[in-house]
Amino acid sequence: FTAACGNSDDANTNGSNSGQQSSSESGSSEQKLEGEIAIDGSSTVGPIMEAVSEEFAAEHPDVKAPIGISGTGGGFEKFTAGETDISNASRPIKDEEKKVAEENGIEYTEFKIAFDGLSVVVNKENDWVDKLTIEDLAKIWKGEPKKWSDINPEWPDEKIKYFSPGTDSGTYDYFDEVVLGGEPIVKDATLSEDDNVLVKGVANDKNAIGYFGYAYYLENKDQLKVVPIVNSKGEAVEPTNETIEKGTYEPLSRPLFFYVNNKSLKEKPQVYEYVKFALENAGQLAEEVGYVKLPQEQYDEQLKTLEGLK
Amino acid sequence: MKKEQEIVYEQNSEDKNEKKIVYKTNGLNLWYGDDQALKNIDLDIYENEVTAIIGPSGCGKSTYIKTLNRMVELIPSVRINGEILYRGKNIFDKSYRVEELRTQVGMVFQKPNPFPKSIYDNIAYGPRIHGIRDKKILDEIVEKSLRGAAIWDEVKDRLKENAYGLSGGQQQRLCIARCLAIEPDVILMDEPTSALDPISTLKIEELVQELKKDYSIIIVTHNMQQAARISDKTAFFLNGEVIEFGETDQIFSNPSDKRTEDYITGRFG
Amino acid sequence: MKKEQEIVYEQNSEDKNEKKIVYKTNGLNLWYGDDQALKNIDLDIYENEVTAIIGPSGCGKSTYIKTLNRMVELIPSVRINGEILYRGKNIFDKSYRVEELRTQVGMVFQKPNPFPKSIYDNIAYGPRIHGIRDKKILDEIVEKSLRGAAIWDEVKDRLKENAYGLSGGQQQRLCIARCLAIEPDVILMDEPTSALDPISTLKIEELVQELKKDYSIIIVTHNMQQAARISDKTAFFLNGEVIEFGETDQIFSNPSDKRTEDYITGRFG
Amino acid sequence: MKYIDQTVVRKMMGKRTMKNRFFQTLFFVSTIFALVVLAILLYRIFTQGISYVTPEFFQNFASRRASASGIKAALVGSIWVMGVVIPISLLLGVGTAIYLEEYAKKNKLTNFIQANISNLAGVPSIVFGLLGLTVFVRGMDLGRSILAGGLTMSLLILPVIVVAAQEAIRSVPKELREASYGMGATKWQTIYRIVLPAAIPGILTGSILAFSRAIGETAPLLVAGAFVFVNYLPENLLSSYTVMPIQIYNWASRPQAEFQNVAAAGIIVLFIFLIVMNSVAVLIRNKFQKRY
Amino acid sequence: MALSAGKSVREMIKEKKTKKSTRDFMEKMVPAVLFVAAAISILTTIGIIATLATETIMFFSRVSFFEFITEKEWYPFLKDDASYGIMALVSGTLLVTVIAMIVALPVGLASAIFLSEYASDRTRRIIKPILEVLAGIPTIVYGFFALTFVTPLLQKLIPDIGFFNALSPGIVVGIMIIPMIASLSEDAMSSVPNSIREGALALGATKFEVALKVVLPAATSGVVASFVLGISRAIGETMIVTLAGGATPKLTFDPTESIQTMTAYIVQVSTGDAGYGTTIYYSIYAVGATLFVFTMLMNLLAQFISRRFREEY
Ligand SMILES: Nc1ncnc2c1ncn2[C@@H]1O[C@H](COP(=O)(O)OP(=O)(O)OP(=O)(O)O)[C@@H](O)[C@H]1O
Ligand SMILES: Nc1ncnc2c1ncn2[C@@H]1O[C@H](COP(=O)(O)OP(=O)(O)OP(=O)(O)O)[C@@H](O)[C@H]1O
Ligand SMILES: [Mg+2]
Ligand SMILES: [Mg+2]
Ligand SMILES: O=P([O-])([O-])[O-]
Repeated sequence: FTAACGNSDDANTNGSNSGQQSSSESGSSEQKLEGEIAIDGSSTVGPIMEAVSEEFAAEHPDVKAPIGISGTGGGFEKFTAGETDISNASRPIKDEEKKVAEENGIEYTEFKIAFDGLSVVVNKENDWVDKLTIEDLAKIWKGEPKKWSDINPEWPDEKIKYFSPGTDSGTYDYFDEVVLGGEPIVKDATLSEDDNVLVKGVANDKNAIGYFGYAYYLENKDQLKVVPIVNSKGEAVEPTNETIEKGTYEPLSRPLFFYVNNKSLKEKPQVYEYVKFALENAGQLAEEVGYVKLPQEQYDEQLKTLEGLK
Repeated sequence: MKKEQEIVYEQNSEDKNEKKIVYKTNGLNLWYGDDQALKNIDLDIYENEVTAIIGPSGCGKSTYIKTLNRMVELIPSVRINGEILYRGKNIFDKSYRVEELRTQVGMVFQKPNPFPKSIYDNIAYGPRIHGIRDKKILDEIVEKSLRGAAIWDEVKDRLKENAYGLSGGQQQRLCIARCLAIEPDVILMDEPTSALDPISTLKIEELVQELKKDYSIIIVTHNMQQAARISDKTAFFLNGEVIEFGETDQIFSNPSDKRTEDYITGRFG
Repeated sequence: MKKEQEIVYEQNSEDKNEKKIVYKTNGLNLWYGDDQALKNIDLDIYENEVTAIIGPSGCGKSTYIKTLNRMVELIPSVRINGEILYRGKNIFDKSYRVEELRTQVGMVFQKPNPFPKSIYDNIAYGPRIHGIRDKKILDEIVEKSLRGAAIWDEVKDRLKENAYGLSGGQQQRLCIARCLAIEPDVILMDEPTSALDPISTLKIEELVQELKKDYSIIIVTHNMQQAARISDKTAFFLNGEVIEFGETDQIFSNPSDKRTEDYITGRFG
Repeated sequence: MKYIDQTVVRKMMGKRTMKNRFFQTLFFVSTIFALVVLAILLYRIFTQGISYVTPEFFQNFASRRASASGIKAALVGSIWVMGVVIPISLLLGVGTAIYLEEYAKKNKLTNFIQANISNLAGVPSIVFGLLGLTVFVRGMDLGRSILAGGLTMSLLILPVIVVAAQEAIRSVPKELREASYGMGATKWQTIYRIVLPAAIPGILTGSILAFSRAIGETAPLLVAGAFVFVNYLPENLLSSYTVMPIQIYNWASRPQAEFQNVAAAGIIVLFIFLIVMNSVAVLIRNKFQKRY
Repeated sequence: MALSAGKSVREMIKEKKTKKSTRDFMEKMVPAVLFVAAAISILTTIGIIATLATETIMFFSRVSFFEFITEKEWYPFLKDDASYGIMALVSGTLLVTVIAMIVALPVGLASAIFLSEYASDRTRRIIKPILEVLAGIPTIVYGFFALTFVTPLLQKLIPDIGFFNALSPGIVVGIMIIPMIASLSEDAMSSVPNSIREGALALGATKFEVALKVVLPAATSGVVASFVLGISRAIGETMIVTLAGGATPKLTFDPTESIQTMTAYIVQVSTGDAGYGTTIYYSIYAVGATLFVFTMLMNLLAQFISRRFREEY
């Protein structure tokens, strides 16, 4: 496990810490854990949880923690019906969903697990955009299709090509809420369910602009130009692990969640252990798969909350 | 229904000293859709005799013998009324099992129709479906049947080969052998030798003579000589009707109907 | 190749006062896989004559006439050597168009094989593929061909119906009509009357006599009487070989080979 | 009087044989077209993924690290699912086909059933996923198990098998049936011993197409409860599972470029699986294939 | 007559008759069992119709049916004025299906004719299974193929074409269903009896004429069945259109534009974020029901064609 952490430098110390932690943990709790944990939900959070399950299995080989990906909505549908123990979510639970949970007598606890920084990118050859405000973004993405020169007269008189995640994804939802205030996205936008496709689209068109999860930008850094976003304090900030973790890259960084059924926590020791393990290791594992860890205090705090649910 | 059966028994007792009736057809009508192919047929088939059915093409010969084992019912548009008594029982009765009828009444078709199986399996098919599984008995049945149909020598070395590799004539003899394998009571033959050479034909004809000791045979043929040679009784069909039925000798030497005479002497048309 | 052609021409000139040779078969061998079905066949077919081919079942009669229009090549395992000259040209030549050969050489098969189309379309198929589109001419051809095959009266009111509704005999006559519709030079017939009643048979036989004025006809038959009645020359096949070939009269009255005699008189087996 | 002018016929012959040759070439090219596409697809996938198809790839479970990722759980999961799909869809499909062709009266109801089945073939696979979720996972309380997934998939491919089997049964020559009935065989004996053997090639063609589809489908199983990440092997029909196309999809949508290659490796394994499965069916089909 | 067993076959058969009760039992059982099999496909249909119907009714309690079929825009994700005009999705589906048919029907049928009428037995036995592999390629693979191979190729030929368009997935869906059409049609043509072919060849017909005018008409029912299956699959295809077609519902018949099909919409929502019980959630069932109606209409048409042109042998 320790060897696996060699990938990312600043996670290294953290990783070996948690490694020791958990091994001492499993040493102390003598009884062998077994049974299944039902996990489903967001495709965005999925990769983090997969990493958690992978490492968890190394310590508790008899626990089965498969992960399903039904999307945040689909995950909550199962979760609020009591079919799953843990539901991954790229947004907080909605009122309608809360109501269903209540009707079914499901009590749950929300945990944050990591940050995703929505990255706004343009083509490598784009030499005119060096930063954008939220207002700029709104202007670009709202209403009728525009030319670059409509935003700033100094910019080229060329049509903007838009690339956005599909309208039913958590990423779109967040962007829509924060940037467009719930208004519809420009009609010309090319929508795709697959962020890799968006990367290709932006990388191949000089007049393109797009946005998607931080991980996809990180992996394709050399093909894309990321646009610093002006935050509420008026600073133009580029998404990096640090700016996202510290919260200076805002408002485009969003928290990722998972929800746990309280009854499962009480009645299934494997679920409790799993959640504990997740909170202890999520930060480092999240960075390995391309997300950003929360500040350590937040994990500690949540671990305390967990303690109280036992 | 009951009444008919009584009549048969009566008849049987009347004919006490004569041969028994195997098939008794009373007022049989048959339609394909709206076209009537058989019209009010009355005909008695006697045990241990060869009955030939002759008549021009399209007159309903095939239709009639296919009715005798109810194969004709496989054509959905067919409608039948009247009755056929086989050994005293109406074959159109609800309670009559058509499979049993067809086990007792074998059939050889106009076009050879072997199964796409080996020669051996073609012959063994009948015994097998009737529950005979013993390999040794099957072997015996296969050899006996193939010999019976005068084809054993030609195929004995290739019993495991597919029957479709045989020539037309060989295929037809195979089909005859297949029919013999379940030792039926009656054998219906629809121009069984029309695809055979004279030698095989002769053999089959001899076989027919041989078989009639134990079986009753109904044979459709276009060959007047054949009908005259091998049959005891002859029925002449025309346009779905039985024009004349009687002793073969009498039919051929002294037909009572002008049309029969015309047909037999080839003056017909 | 060239040499052979010369020979033919020579022969032609020799026979100046006699009939022309249509088909000349030289040293033809044919195998199905490893089984030899034809062995070193030499045979001449003359123009405007009827040549009958007789022999026991499985002796290669069908195989031989299927070779004459190269239909036999449809069976993948077939290997051929030797040559067949049709009107002086080797039909196995690379440059020889098999479709052209088959347009000039019509064929009627042992089992009737109508197309699953209407009676009319069955007949019109040949003329149509050869480019005749004119409805009036097609109508005429259809009528003439059906009349020629002695089936017109039976089907004239149901020309639009599917040919599969016909009886076996009717189907076969339809196939003959279909073949006549393209007015071939040679007609190959593989037991064309084996499914026919005597009247139709007689008509077909008369037709054959009629047709031979213009066409050359090769007919496979199991019926000795038929061969004797209608053919000018007869070839007797046995086990893939031509045992005897000559004038029909001579073959039937005074065969030179013992085996031919045995076969013809039915003593064979 | 002559209607057919041989000189005209001969003149046209050239054109006709040309036409024949032209179309023969065209038909051949069409056939090749599909093969060329297949070749391009294979080439692209193989060059991308072949170096990742190592023994470890078969021994490892999925991992967050591309280099340590393997297809073990998905491969075994696919085998289990097909183990349910093949017998169930064959029995149901061929059974339905026999019933419709041989037993059912040709009436409105049969027509209705027939129309339904053809319709089912066009229902998008994801709708079957929803059905499977409602009926098998929840209704019959099978949970997110191999059995529930296999049953869902069986229903999805059922129409293809039924339609193909019906066509195959229908094209068995009538003479063969007559011969069998003529021996006193019962209906079922005739079907079982004569009709079915003759129909096997056609049935198998439909089945090959159907099973191939079942192996490659992603969406319905995702909806009907397959997992995406599984790091253990199924133990019985009620175990949770994942299948190859889901695993491949998961890899392909990862941001890391290396995972694209792992996805390609997964596709290669899926191909091999497909080819092995099809070969068995093709061998059986060739054995039974005969022209009448 | 007696065999070594000391009995004649007839006697043996009579004897076995006592056992025939099992045979009779089979005769009664088999149709019952088979009926159950057939019933399952009915139940499946009922299940699907029920699933679709109940949720579709929920949908139409919120969105008027009239709007559904007359509105030209499909914007279900707009918070305030969402519009549900199915025509926008229908046009996408039709566009992709028609393009797929233009590719698959001629190529598939041509391949079938080649394999059944021209190719040697050996060639057929080799090529057919290879073609069938094409049918088993996971649709995501086709999706990426469309996106990364066909689209760039098209962009070279048609510079104006969008990154997402209907043409590319249409072509690839067509390629995907070629084997289905080729293979099933080939089966249908192969089962036309050889004697019929011989009849035509003996008249001097070329192979092409035999194939076109004799074999094909005789195989109509099988060929049409293969078309129906293929087209149904094209209509129901999801991943290819999801990946390469874009996600912009649009009432257009221009194949170079980005579109969304009905199926792609269903995938988008069912793997996405929409909460259970929302109008968007119910809308996928309404779209599913529309698809169902579509395939049903096509099947009825096919049945009609099949009955009209069938030439029975
Ligand atoms: N399946 C069928 N559908 C409709 N009509 C049929 C069918 N079979 C036969 N017929 C018609 O019924 C009549 C009798 O046919 P059948 O086959 O019994 O004649 P046949 O006497 O056996 O003739 P052949 O000697 O030519 O075999 C014919 O007019 C024929 O066209
Ligand atoms: N397709 C084939 N494959 C292998 N062997 C064949 C094939 N067709 C025929 N034969 C064999 O070739 C030989 C000659 O057959 P052919 O059909 O020419 O006989 P025939 O003289 O026409 O017989 P019949 O009078 O019974 O029609 C037979 O032994 C037959 O078994
Ligand atoms: Mg008849
Ligand atoms: Mg022959
Ligand atoms: O799967 P989502 O994260 O887009 O809900």
